[in-house]
Amino acid sequence: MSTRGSGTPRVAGQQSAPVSFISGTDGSIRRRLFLSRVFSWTCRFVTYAALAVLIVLLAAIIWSSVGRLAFDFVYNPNSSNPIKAGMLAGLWGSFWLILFTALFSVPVGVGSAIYLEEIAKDSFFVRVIKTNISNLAGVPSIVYGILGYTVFRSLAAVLKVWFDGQHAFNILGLFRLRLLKLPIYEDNILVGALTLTLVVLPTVISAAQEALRSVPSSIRVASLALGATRWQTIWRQVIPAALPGISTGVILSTSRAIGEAAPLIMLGALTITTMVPGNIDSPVKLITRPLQVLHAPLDQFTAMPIEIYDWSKRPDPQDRFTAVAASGIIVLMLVLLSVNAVAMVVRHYASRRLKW
Amino acid sequence: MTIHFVNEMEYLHRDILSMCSTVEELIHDAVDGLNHGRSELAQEVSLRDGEVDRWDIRIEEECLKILALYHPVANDLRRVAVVMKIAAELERVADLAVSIAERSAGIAEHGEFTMPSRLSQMTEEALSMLHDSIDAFVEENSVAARLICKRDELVDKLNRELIEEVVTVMKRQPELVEPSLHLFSVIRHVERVADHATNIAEDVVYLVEAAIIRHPRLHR
Amino acid sequence: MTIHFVNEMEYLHRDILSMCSTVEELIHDAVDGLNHGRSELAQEVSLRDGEVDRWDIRIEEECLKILALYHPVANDLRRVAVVMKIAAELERVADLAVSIAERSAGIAEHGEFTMPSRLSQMTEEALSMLHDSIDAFVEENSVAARLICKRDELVDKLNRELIEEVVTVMKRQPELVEPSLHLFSVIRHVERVADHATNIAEDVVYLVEAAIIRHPRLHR
Amino acid sequence: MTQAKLPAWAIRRISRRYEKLIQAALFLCAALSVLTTAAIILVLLTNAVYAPGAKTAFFERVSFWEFVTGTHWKPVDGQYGRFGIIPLLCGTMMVAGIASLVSVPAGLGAAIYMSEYAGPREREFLKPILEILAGIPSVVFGFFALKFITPWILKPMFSLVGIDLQIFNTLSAGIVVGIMVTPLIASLSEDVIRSVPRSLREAAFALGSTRFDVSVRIVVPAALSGILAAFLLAFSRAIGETMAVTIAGGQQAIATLNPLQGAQTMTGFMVHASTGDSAADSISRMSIYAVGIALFAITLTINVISGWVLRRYREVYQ
Amino acid sequence: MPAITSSSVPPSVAGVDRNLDMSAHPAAIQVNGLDFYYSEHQVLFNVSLTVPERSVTALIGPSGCGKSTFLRTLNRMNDLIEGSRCVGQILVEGQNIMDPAVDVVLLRKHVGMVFQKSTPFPKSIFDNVAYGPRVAGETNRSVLADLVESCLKKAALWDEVKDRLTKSAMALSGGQQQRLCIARTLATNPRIILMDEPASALDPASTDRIENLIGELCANYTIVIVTHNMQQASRVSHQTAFFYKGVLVETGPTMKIFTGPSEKKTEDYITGRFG
Amino acid sequence: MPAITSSSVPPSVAGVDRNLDMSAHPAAIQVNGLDFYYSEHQVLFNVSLTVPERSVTALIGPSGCGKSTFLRTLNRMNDLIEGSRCVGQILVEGQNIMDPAVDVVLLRKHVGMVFQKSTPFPKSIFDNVAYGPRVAGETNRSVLADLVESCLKKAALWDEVKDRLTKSAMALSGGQQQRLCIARTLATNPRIILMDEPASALDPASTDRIENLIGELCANYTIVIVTHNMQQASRVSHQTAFFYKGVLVETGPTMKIFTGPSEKKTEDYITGRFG
Ligand SMILES: Nc1ncnc2c1ncn2[C@@H]1O[C@H](COP(=O)(O)OP(=O)(O)OP(=O)(O)O)[C@@H](O)[C@H]1O
Ligand SMILES: Nc1ncnc2c1ncn2[C@@H]1O[C@H](COP(=O)(O)OP(=O)(O)OP(=O)(O)O)[C@@H](O)[C@H]1O
Ligand SMILES: [Mg+2]
Ligand SMILES: [Mg+2]
Ligand SMILES: O=P([O-])([O-])[O-]
Repeated sequence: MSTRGSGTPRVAGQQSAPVSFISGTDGSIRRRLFLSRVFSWTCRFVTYAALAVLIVLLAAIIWSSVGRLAFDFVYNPNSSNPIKAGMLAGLWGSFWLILFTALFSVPVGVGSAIYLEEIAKDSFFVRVIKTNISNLAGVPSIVYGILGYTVFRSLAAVLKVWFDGQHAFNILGLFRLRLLKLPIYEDNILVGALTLTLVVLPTVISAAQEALRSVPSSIRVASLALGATRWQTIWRQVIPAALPGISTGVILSTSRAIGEAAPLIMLGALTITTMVPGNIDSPVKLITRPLQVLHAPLDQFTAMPIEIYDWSKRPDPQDRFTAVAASGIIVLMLVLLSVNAVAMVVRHYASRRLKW
Repeated sequence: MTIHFVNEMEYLHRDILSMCSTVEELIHDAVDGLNHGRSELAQEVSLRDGEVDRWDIRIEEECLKILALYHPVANDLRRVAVVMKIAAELERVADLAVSIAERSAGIAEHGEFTMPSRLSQMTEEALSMLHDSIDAFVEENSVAARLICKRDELVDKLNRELIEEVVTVMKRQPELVEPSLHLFSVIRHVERVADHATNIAEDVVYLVEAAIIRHPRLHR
Repeated sequence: MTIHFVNEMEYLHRDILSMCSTVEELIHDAVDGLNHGRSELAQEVSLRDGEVDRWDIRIEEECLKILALYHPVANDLRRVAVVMKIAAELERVADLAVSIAERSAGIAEHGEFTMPSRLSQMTEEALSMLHDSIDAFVEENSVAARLICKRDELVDKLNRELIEEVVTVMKRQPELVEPSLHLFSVIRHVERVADHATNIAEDVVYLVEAAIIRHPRLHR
Repeated sequence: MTQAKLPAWAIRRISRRYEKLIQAALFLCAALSVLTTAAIILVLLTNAVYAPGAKTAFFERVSFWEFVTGTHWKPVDGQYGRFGIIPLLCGTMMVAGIASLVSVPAGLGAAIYMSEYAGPREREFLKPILEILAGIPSVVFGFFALKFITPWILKPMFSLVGIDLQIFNTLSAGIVVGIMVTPLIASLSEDVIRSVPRSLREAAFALGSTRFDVSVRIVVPAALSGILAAFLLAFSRAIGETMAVTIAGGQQAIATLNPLQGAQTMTGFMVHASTGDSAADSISRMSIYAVGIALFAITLTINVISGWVLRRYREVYQ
Repeated sequence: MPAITSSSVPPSVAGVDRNLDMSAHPAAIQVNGLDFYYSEHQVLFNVSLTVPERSVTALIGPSGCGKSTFLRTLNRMNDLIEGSRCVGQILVEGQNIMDPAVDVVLLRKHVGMVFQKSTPFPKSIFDNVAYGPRVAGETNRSVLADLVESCLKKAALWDEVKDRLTKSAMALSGGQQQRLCIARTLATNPRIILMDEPASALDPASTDRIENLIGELCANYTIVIVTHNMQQASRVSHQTAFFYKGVLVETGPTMKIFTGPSEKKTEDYITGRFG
Repeated sequence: MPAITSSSVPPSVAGVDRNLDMSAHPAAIQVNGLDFYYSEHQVLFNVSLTVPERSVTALIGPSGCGKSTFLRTLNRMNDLIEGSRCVGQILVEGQNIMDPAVDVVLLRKHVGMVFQKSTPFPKSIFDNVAYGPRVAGETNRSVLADLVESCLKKAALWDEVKDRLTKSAMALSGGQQQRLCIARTLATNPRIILMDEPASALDPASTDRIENLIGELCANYTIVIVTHNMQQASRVSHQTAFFYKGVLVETGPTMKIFTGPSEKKTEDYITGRFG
């Protein structure tokens, strides 16, 4: 047995020298500890700088908003008078946009995530799709604006011609009388929503993929081993398990569309308008004016970030629109914050219910 | 594990071999005493039997240690079991050696008692069986071991003949009853040494072939 | 594991107890034969010895099986080891029973040979030692087992006295040499039964206390 | 159970048609993304490079060489305008460069701090802050740069050294873009840093490392390619950033590397061009597609590289 | 006479399963000349093995020798791995399961599987066990309740969970989870259960319960178990098969393999002298 | 006389460590009345244990009984866990390491640790082993090279890797990685090595090598090893300590614990009758 005798001498040889672990006994250790401390303070500083920036930003905006921020800001339409200018049109425009964006992007996004994660076998085409999605996520949103402008807006223009011509309605046979009186626009809500759908789709897909991936594959294998079919496995095991993750991810990525301005501007969305889509300027009308509700998606629109952009850029020697822009920002941020809060609540309950 | 285990098995092997040689020496000395009648022999043999007893305990402890710590299986398990058995057999052989030495001392007391000539043939045969069985163990030679089992019959025959001889002597010369009785015991002991050698040989067969051939009657 | 293992251990226990009772019966019958001299006894006892041999092999196989498959440790390991040893001891006791029966047949041939009175005392003592040691094993009573080891001395004393008696008889009545020699063998056998009982008792002490008390000389 | 009976599974295969239908529908969803890319490329190409039928595409009217090497960008200069992309490129790269200078150290430092130093409670507190910062729309940052950073921070600072800062300047635009992408770097880097197994850190501590040793010698090198990918991604995001830059950076397309001046970026130009009212197939309208192609190509290239780096990194731990 | 096998003469005192005569049982699974490939990488070479009905067969062998792969061919779980290919014949109750006409979904109900890591679904205990019958179309609540109860009883878990059937299965301990997975498999009414290192992630006490459970289940089910743990193989199985580098080196009654293996490789492996 | 211990009389034929008399060795670690809490949850109760120098001490016990926690207190790795609290005395070579003045960085160099999962750094093999000396300030290339060689030799890995020292350590097999981790620990020149289930993720052959390595290392180092595997504990250790629910139930020479434990709990545990 290889024992003592054959053992090689110890590395540094001080067999029985008394050891001490007391700090400060070794100079090099002191230096290393000092370095370590300096590094930690530097990192802490930059991290808290982010907090500082956030606070300064909020403070600057609130401070700038003094002079305009009041309740009437949310129910006044836009105006060239900074004292009267409000955000009604932008709020409703954003509402309709986000509604339709969610309607389009969630099923398609979740569906493709399920296809990619659960069904697709590893083939060339699937790899193409996967790389493609990750690359689409990095495409600047303004490029989607170009696409929306060129494709969706042109389609809408064709549709507009159709609708303007009587024959279209003879074919459709719907709402002929009322709708005829309301104009159909080529830069309408649906065009905007479709464009925004393309913008958020890659993020929605990868959020859903992430959620599906976090479902341990052992569950799938176990389900298959119990004689479930593939679709049964997805429907009864994978989706329920991934649902909390999917919903949080999807809420967060869809809400990105609320702040998007660039693609909408590319579409030629109105910058200065008092128009509320479908003339629905209060939630009550959502119920009392069903025809207007039907018309809204085909109406022109503006959106919160567009209005803010416009107010900030307005060449105004007295800087009177700064306060309006700041007020608009506050409203926009409040909307975003509440959406985020919803997502956080979902995440909180979800993570409490599910523990792997 | 391997190194430790292999080492332990090696120690065990070394120990059982040491025990074997001690016991062989012992029984040889005891049998020698029969012919040359040294009276202090009994004392000496008995002392050395203590050593064998220590080997016995030591080997049993080692075997149990291996069983507890290394959980041998297959060949290794059989080897441990066999070593335990052989150690027990050897311990008994050593005890017999002590008895033989004591008896030969008893015979020596009686002066001119002549040993039957075939006794030395019998002891030689028995001791050679013991030696051969140990060899078979070392060499893991089950063929040799099976042969040894056969040789027990010869010893049994000699045993019967010698005992008849002793009876005749006793009947004829009652004054020689005591040495004869000692001799009788010696013969029985030698016969048992051969039996133990047979047992060892049977154990060797088990070790190599994983087959228990003890109690041959059962297999007929 | 537990259920299987516990079952196996139970089977083993049941088997060794069966073997114990078979051997006890056997040795009792053999000793009885001494007093009542039934000549067909030897035949019968020898037949039943075959059964004991089978038990011996069976138990050894079971022990090895348990060692290989369940790797017992602690108490369980000691129990398996002890059962193996006890089985070996009992097998030898059964062999002795056969020898005793043969001898008593030999004695019976000689008609009016009177047995020394203390022989029955000695056999009773030896058999009761055997019985008690088995009881101690069943009850895992190491105190009782240690007491049994002490009782071996009484048997040794009786052994010596009886042998002297036999020697006297042989010297005085050379015509009785043959039955006396048989008797001598019987006495030695009974003494060895007591030795085996002692061994079993020692094994019980090991089982319970994990201490090997064999070869008491070593511990003095 | 009779032995003779065949097991149910051996008899025949059950056809499950509805499963096939569902799978086909899901496949169409996934294929949509490829369609999108194809559409983007098609749209950009047909309008910029070659339009079937009429000679309306941009490069059919303006030479590619001029576009790539020209140092003047004046879409409404005279009848034809001058279309050299260099000024827009300068603006874009300046903004992205400044943004990187701000965001790389800040993002990495924050990532290290949150994963290596902050306790769970502190992290619970810091993470949402970064998330909020990341979720602020870019118009807000544009406003912040234009109305606060420039007049209240940069202008006083530079006036100390006697330099007069323009109201529209690339510096403030770059800084806010840097702030915007810092959370991206921080969270991507933190993800990769945290995916460095905890066991590796413990092993390093057990070898007598200080926290600095662990962070700098073990964690960062182990996550290096992931961090690099995060940098690249952030850089590409900065290039594609639109509203903040448009608001704060001004609309003068001049070829300059002076961050104290205003400059137009590629994205800025596109916004500018589409809010103006040039005719639908005028050459200045068509230049949007040319710039769009450039922007798309640049960001795509960087993204592909970063994706490749990230995949290489992932392989290390599999 | 073989060493420690059961041919000793005294009439059987022991329980049935100690000396089960395997050859008398009909074969539940019969594998003939199986080759298996992951893409171009062959991991099983001409494996032939017969698994008798209602017995426990243990597959042992060093890591990567193909035990899990072999196990997974038996209910075609390997179909899920792309590029895998299987040549040879696998008869389950006389039917070749490699036949393309075989419905794998039904096959897998018939040949259940339990994995190394317990994989309870994040649902209630009841729903976990009822999952198999439900996907097979059973909806009657009382039928399901009876089935769940009987399966949990068979898996020796009923007493521990009967008061919290509607609680999440994730709250159970590791050992309980593993028994739940066994119960869940039993609920699909299989005849054969494959287990891939079912106790390797458990502590000794839980391992014990699983082993005991296997001992009980083999009265009604055919069990094939992969294990790294030689002791476990020896404890639970009637038959042991030793794999080495994709080759089935030796198979035989467990006792035989563990005390008198005929191949040197097997002996080296079970005595731990490998490497 | 204790059963199978070494007090038999014949003069030592066997190797030294077989019957190592532990009490004769000076204590490398002495723990007195240690309590340990994770936040408010106490997981160790009044643990006292002496680890003799140059011996292997195995910690066994059911899952969750606090073995790992105890091990990690010995080089204060638990400091990294927030809210953990430790009461009592731990003397490492006579010094109380709970003293706030103790520098944990120095302590951890002195008391090395090897983990369950092998954790090679994603660097070259050379850099892995050289890591410890390098952070300690050693920069001389040739000194490092010598050190790396000697440590790899001690860890019985040199021959396998000497031709690819600059290759990534991640490309090694599981068993090699684990030996690399041991080499890496040796390079910091520790006197004590703590191992937390170092072989539980390895196959038998690699396990074997690790166990042999432990057998060799204990000639020069004090080793404390946590293991779930009773056989492993029995094979590699001189001393065994049995933990149960945070309490050190019994400690003693391994042989003693494995053949004649004095506590019923210990015996039940090592004979697998728990639960
Ligand atoms: N999905 C797979 N793709 C490619 N090769 C694989 C795959 N799964 C396993 N292998 C390879 O097949 C061989 C056999 O693997 P398998 O998992 O059957 O071994 P095993 O005997 O179960 O090992 P272990 O005891 O470690 O579980 C190994 O060399 C392994 O690397
Ligand atoms: N970081 C932690 N925070 C809180 N509790 C912990 C933490 N780590 C372990 N525990 C708890 O402390 C107890 C002891 O854990 P420990 O890891 O020491 O057990 P162990 O004996 O090593 O178990 P195993 O054999 O499973 O590794 C357990 O109840 C465990 O849940
Ligand atoms: Mg496997
Ligand atoms: Mg642990
Ligand atoms: O592309 P934006 O984020 O600036 O809208």
